[in-house]
Amino acid sequence: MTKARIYVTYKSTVLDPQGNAIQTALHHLGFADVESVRMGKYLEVELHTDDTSRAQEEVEAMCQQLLANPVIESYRFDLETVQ
Amino acid sequence: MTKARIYVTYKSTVLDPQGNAIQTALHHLGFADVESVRMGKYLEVELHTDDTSRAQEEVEAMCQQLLANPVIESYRFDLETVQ
Amino acid sequence: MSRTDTAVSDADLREVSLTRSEYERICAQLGRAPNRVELGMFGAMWSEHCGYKNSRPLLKLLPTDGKHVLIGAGEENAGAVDIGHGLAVVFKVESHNHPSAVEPFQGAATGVGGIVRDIFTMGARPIALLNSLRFGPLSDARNRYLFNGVVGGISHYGNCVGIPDVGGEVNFASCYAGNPLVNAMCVGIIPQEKLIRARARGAGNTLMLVGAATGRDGIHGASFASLDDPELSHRGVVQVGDPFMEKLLIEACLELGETDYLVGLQDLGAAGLTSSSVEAAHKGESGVDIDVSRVPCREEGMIPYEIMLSESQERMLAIVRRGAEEHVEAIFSRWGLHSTVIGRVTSDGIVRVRNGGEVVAEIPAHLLADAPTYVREGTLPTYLQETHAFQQESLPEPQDYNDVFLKLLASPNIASKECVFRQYDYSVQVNTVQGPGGDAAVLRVKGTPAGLAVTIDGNGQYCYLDPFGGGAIAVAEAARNLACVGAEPLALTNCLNFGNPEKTDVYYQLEGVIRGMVAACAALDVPVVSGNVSLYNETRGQPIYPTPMVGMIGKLESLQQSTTLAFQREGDVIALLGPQTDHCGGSEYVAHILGRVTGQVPSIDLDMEVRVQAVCRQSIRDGRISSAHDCSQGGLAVALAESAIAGGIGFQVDIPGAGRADGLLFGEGQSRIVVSLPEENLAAVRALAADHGVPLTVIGSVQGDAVVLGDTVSVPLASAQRAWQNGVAEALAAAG
Amino acid sequence: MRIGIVQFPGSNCDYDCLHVIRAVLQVQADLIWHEETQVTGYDALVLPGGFSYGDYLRSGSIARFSPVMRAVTEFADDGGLVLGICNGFQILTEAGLLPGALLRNSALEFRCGWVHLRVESVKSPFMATYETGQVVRMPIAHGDGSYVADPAVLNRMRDNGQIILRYCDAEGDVSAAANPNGSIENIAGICNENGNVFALMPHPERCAEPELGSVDGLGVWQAMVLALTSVPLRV
Ligand SMILES: Nc1ncnc2c1ncn2[C@@H]1O[C@H](COP(=O)(O)OP(=O)(O)O)[C@@H](O)[C@H]1O
Ligand SMILES: [Mg+2]
Repeated sequence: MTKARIYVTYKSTVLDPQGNAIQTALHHLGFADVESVRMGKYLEVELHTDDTSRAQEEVEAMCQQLLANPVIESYRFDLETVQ
Repeated sequence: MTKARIYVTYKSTVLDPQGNAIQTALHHLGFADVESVRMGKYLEVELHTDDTSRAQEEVEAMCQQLLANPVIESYRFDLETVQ
Repeated sequence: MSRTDTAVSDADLREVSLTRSEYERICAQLGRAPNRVELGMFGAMWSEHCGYKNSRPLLKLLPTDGKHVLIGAGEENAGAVDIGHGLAVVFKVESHNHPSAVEPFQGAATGVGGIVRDIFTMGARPIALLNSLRFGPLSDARNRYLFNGVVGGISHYGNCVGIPDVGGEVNFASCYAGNPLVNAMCVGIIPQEKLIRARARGAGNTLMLVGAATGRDGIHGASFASLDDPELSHRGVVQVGDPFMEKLLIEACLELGETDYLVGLQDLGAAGLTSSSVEAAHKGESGVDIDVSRVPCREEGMIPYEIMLSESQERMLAIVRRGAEEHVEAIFSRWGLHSTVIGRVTSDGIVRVRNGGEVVAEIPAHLLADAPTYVREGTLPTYLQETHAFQQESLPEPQDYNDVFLKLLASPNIASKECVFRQYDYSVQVNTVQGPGGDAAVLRVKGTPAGLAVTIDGNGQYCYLDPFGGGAIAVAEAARNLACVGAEPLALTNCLNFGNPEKTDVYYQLEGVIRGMVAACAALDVPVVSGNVSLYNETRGQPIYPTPMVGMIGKLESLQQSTTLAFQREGDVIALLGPQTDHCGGSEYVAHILGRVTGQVPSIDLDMEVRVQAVCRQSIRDGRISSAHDCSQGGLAVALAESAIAGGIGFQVDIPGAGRADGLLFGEGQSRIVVSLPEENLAAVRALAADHGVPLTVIGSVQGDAVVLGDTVSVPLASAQRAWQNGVAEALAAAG
Repeated sequence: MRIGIVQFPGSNCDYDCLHVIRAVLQVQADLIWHEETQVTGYDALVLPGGFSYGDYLRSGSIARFSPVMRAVTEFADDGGLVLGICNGFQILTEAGLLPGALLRNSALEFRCGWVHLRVESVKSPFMATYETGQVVRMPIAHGDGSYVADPAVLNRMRDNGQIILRYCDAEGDVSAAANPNGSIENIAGICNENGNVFALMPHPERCAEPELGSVDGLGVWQAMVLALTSVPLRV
C-alpha cells in the first residue's frame, strides 16, 4: 500500500479569509509571535499499490482533475509505502 | 522566523463524510486503487521567533486551544526555521 | 446464549444507567438474568430519553385530542394534523442539549439531522425548521464558543439538506452556561393518505437498514442524556453528521413512500437499532429477528452490544414487503445509498438478536418498550419565597429613561437575532412568505390558497419564578404569535428541558409547568401532538431554569389575510389590545438593567387571552389592521420599537395606564397586542373588541423618525434601530 | 418547448426551478438525473442551487464530473442556453464553462437575505427583459459566493460585457458595504463569451411570484422563454 499525503493551498495571489480570521483569533489569545497564517486542505489517500512511480502518476492526476482547482489552488504531495 | 506546518485530522474513529465523498468521486473517475481518503486541515503558521523550543510550545498551545478540537480531532505539526 | 453472568456489579449498572431495583424488575419479568447485550438494551430503552420514566405520568395530563388531530402524541415519530385540502402537517421538536454542550457544532448539526428524520420517516417532505436556543451570557468565552458553534452547526446541516429554517429563539441566562439548550423543530407536509407508520407488521417481511455505516458513535447516548454533567459523560460519544447523506435519505425515502413496497419506516435515533427495532415491533404487535453480523460497520471488531447501541447518524430502518427487497435496494442505490437486509418480522412478539448463528439477545418487545414509571412528589423550591417577596416599589426608578430604553433594546435577549438567522437559508423551497424576524413565520401551501404559520416560544425565567404561570404563558405566547400574523392555532409540539427530576424541587417545577401548559391548552383549544423531554440539564448540581419550548402550527385560510409586525404608513393609529398594567416582576427589564431575576411573573387571564387573540385574528381577516405585534420581553416599549424599526417609521405614543412609567413601559403584562390601523377602520375594530370584552386603547400614531413615549422616552428611530440591530454582535465583540 | 433541470445528488433548488417553470411560466420542464448522458429533447438547461455532493472538497467540484456534464458542455458549446444558479454557478466554473472560481464568503459565514443588484450588461439572452443600469432585488443564500478571477480574465470579461450583475445598494451604488460575500468587483453574475451560458449567485426562482416578496427574478425566466420562441428551436 502507498499512502499519499496531499497538501492543497490557495495560490499566494488569492486572499485567504480563513487564514486571516485564525491569525486574528490567535492574536486575541495572546500568541503575539504569529506573523501569518495560511489555511489549506490536507488529504490522506491510501492506494492499493506498492509501485511508487505508478502511485506518483495517479496522485498527480487526481490532484489535477479533482483535488485542486488550478484557478485558485496549488498542491504538493509526498508518498510513503506502508503495510 | 519559524514556519509551522500543522495537520489537523478527524480521529480515526470519527466519521469523515468529506473523505468518503471524495473517495467515491475518485472511484468514479477511475482511480480504482484508492482504498481510503481522509480529509483534514493544513495550516501554515509563521512565527516571529527562531527559538525552536519556544515555537514548539506555542504551536502546541495553539493547537490545543484553537486549531484542533480535541473532542473529535487530532493534530501533529513540524517546524522549520526560515529566513 | 450466555446465561451465566448473574452477578451484576453496581458499576455495570451505572454504565447502563439502571438502578438495582430496575435490574431486579428486569430479572423478574424475564424470569432470568439478562446478559450484557440485553442489559445494554434495557438501559437504553429504560432511560429517561427513550422510556420517559419520570415524565410519563405527568405527560399524560396533556390534552392530545382535537378536531384537527390525525396522529396524536406518542403514536408515531411525530404528530400529524389536518390542514384541509387533503393534506397533513407533521411536526415535532427535539433536544440535542447534551451533545451540543460537548461539541456545539456537531451536536447541533446532528440534532437537526435527527428531527428531520422524525419527519420524513412518516413520508412527509420536511418544509420548515425552527430552533430554540439557550446559552450562558456572551461575556464568557466558553459561551461565545458554544453560541457560534451551535448556530454554525444548525446552518451547516439545515442549509445542506435544503429545508428552510424560518424561525426560532435565542436567549441568554447564567443558568445555561454549562448546559446550553439546543432544541430543533421540523415541520413536514404530506397528502393524508400517504402517511407512513413506523410499524413492523406481517411475519416474514424484511428489515432493511439503510444509509450510513455503523460506527462506535454515541454508544450510551440515550442513557448519558439522562445524567447530569454532560461534560464528563459525553466525551467519547460525539458524532459527526453527514447532511449530504441525509439529503439523499430524504429523497430516497420519499420516493419509496410513493411505492407499495414499504410496510413501515423508522429512523434510528437515540439508542439506535435497539430502540428503532423495539418500537417498530412493539407498535406493530410483532417480533423481530435481527442478525447484527449483517450490519455494515465502519470500524473493525464491533461487537453485538456496540452495534445494537450505536447512535451513528443518517440511518433508517425500512420494513419492506417480502419479495420487494430488490426493488427497494434499487431505489436506494440510485440515490447512492447502501441498504442491507438485516432481519425479518416475526409473529412471536420477541426482539431476537443474532450474531450469525448465535442468539445474543431475546426479549419480549413489550418489556423493553414499557419502562417503569416513577410518580414523584414535588416540594416547593425554597428560592420562591424570596422571589415572591420582591416588592416592585423597592426598585429605584430610572434617572434616564432614554438610556434604559436603548440598553434594553440592545440586550442580547431582546436585540435582533438577524446575525443568527441570516446564516440559515430561510427561502429555499419557495414557500417563505414571512421568514424569521416576525412574530411567526408564514409559509404558503403550494396548490392551495392557504398558509401555514409556525412559531416556537418559551421563557425559562418565567417558569423559574412561577412554574404554573410560566407553563401557561409559553403556550399562550405561541398562540398569540400566530394570532399576530392572522393564523388560527391547530396544535403544538413541545420540548421540556429541566434539571434532575429526582430532586423534589425540580419535580415541582416539572409538574407545575405541565399543569400550566394543560390549562392553557384547554383554554385555547390547542392539543399536543408530539414532544420530547430533556431532563438532567444541570452543571455541578445546579439545574437550568425549567424551560419548556412550545412549537405551534397555525393555519391561514388565505395568504391574503395576513399581516406583519411592521408599521405600514404614516398617520396610522396605534392601539393596544388587551389589559394594560405596570407590573414588572420577572421581566427582562428587572433582569437586564437591575441584574436580578426576581418578582412575581405577570399573571395570565387565559379567558382574556383567548378573546384578545380572537379580536386580533378577526381584524386581520377583515383586512382592517396594518400591523400586529405582541408585547413580550421588554414590554410595550420594545414591542412598539420593533414595529417601528421593521417599518422604518417612528411613532408618537402617550403611555397608557396608571402607575410607574418603568412598569408601564417595560413590564411584561400578558395578553397584549400592539396594532396599527388606518383611522377609518378604528370604529369597526373598536366594536369588535367591545363585542369580545377586550380593552382597546388608542395610544398614539405612526409618524416621523423618532420613537416618542409620552414625556418619558424620546430617541431618534435610527438610534433605537442601531441599538437593537447590533445588540448581539456588540455583546459578542465587547468581550473580545 | 421543454426545459431540463439537472438534478445532482444534493441539489436542493431543483424542485423550486421546476415549480417556477411549470406553474408560473406554464412551460414544460423535467428533472434530468445527473447520470444521464444525453440532454436531447431539451431547449434550455438549468443547473439549480443546492449542495451537490454536500459541497464536499469544493462546492461544485465533484458534481462537475457527473456523466451528464459532458452532454451539458456539448449543449453549451453548440450555443444552447444554460442557466446556473448558486451551486449551478459553482459547478459551471469548476467545469470550465465559465471563467473564475467561487470562494468561501469573506465573513466565513453562510449568508441568507435580500440583496440589490445592478444590471451591468444585457449581453446574455437571459437578460433580454432587463435594462442596463436597472436595479433589482433578489434573495441570496450561499456560503461560497466570493467570485475571483485573474485580472487579465476580468479585463477581458469587462470588455466583452460578460459581467452581468453586481451587488449594489438600493440606490444602485456598487459599494463595499453592499457586497455580501467579498466577491471581486461586487460580481454577482456573469456569462460566457457568447452569452448563452449565464450564472448568478442570487436566486431568481425565489422572487418570481408576488407572494414571495418580489418578482424581480421573473424576467430571467421570461427571457429564457423569449429567446427560445424567437429563434428556431434546437433539434
Ligand atoms: N435561533 C433563531 N433562528 C431563527 N430565527 C430566530 C432565531 N432567534 C430568533 N429568531 C427570529 O427572530 C424573531 C424575534 O424573536 P423573539 O424575540 O423570540 O420573538 P417573539 O418574542 O415574538 O417570539 C422571530 O421572528 C424569530 O423567529
Ligand atoms: Mg412575539
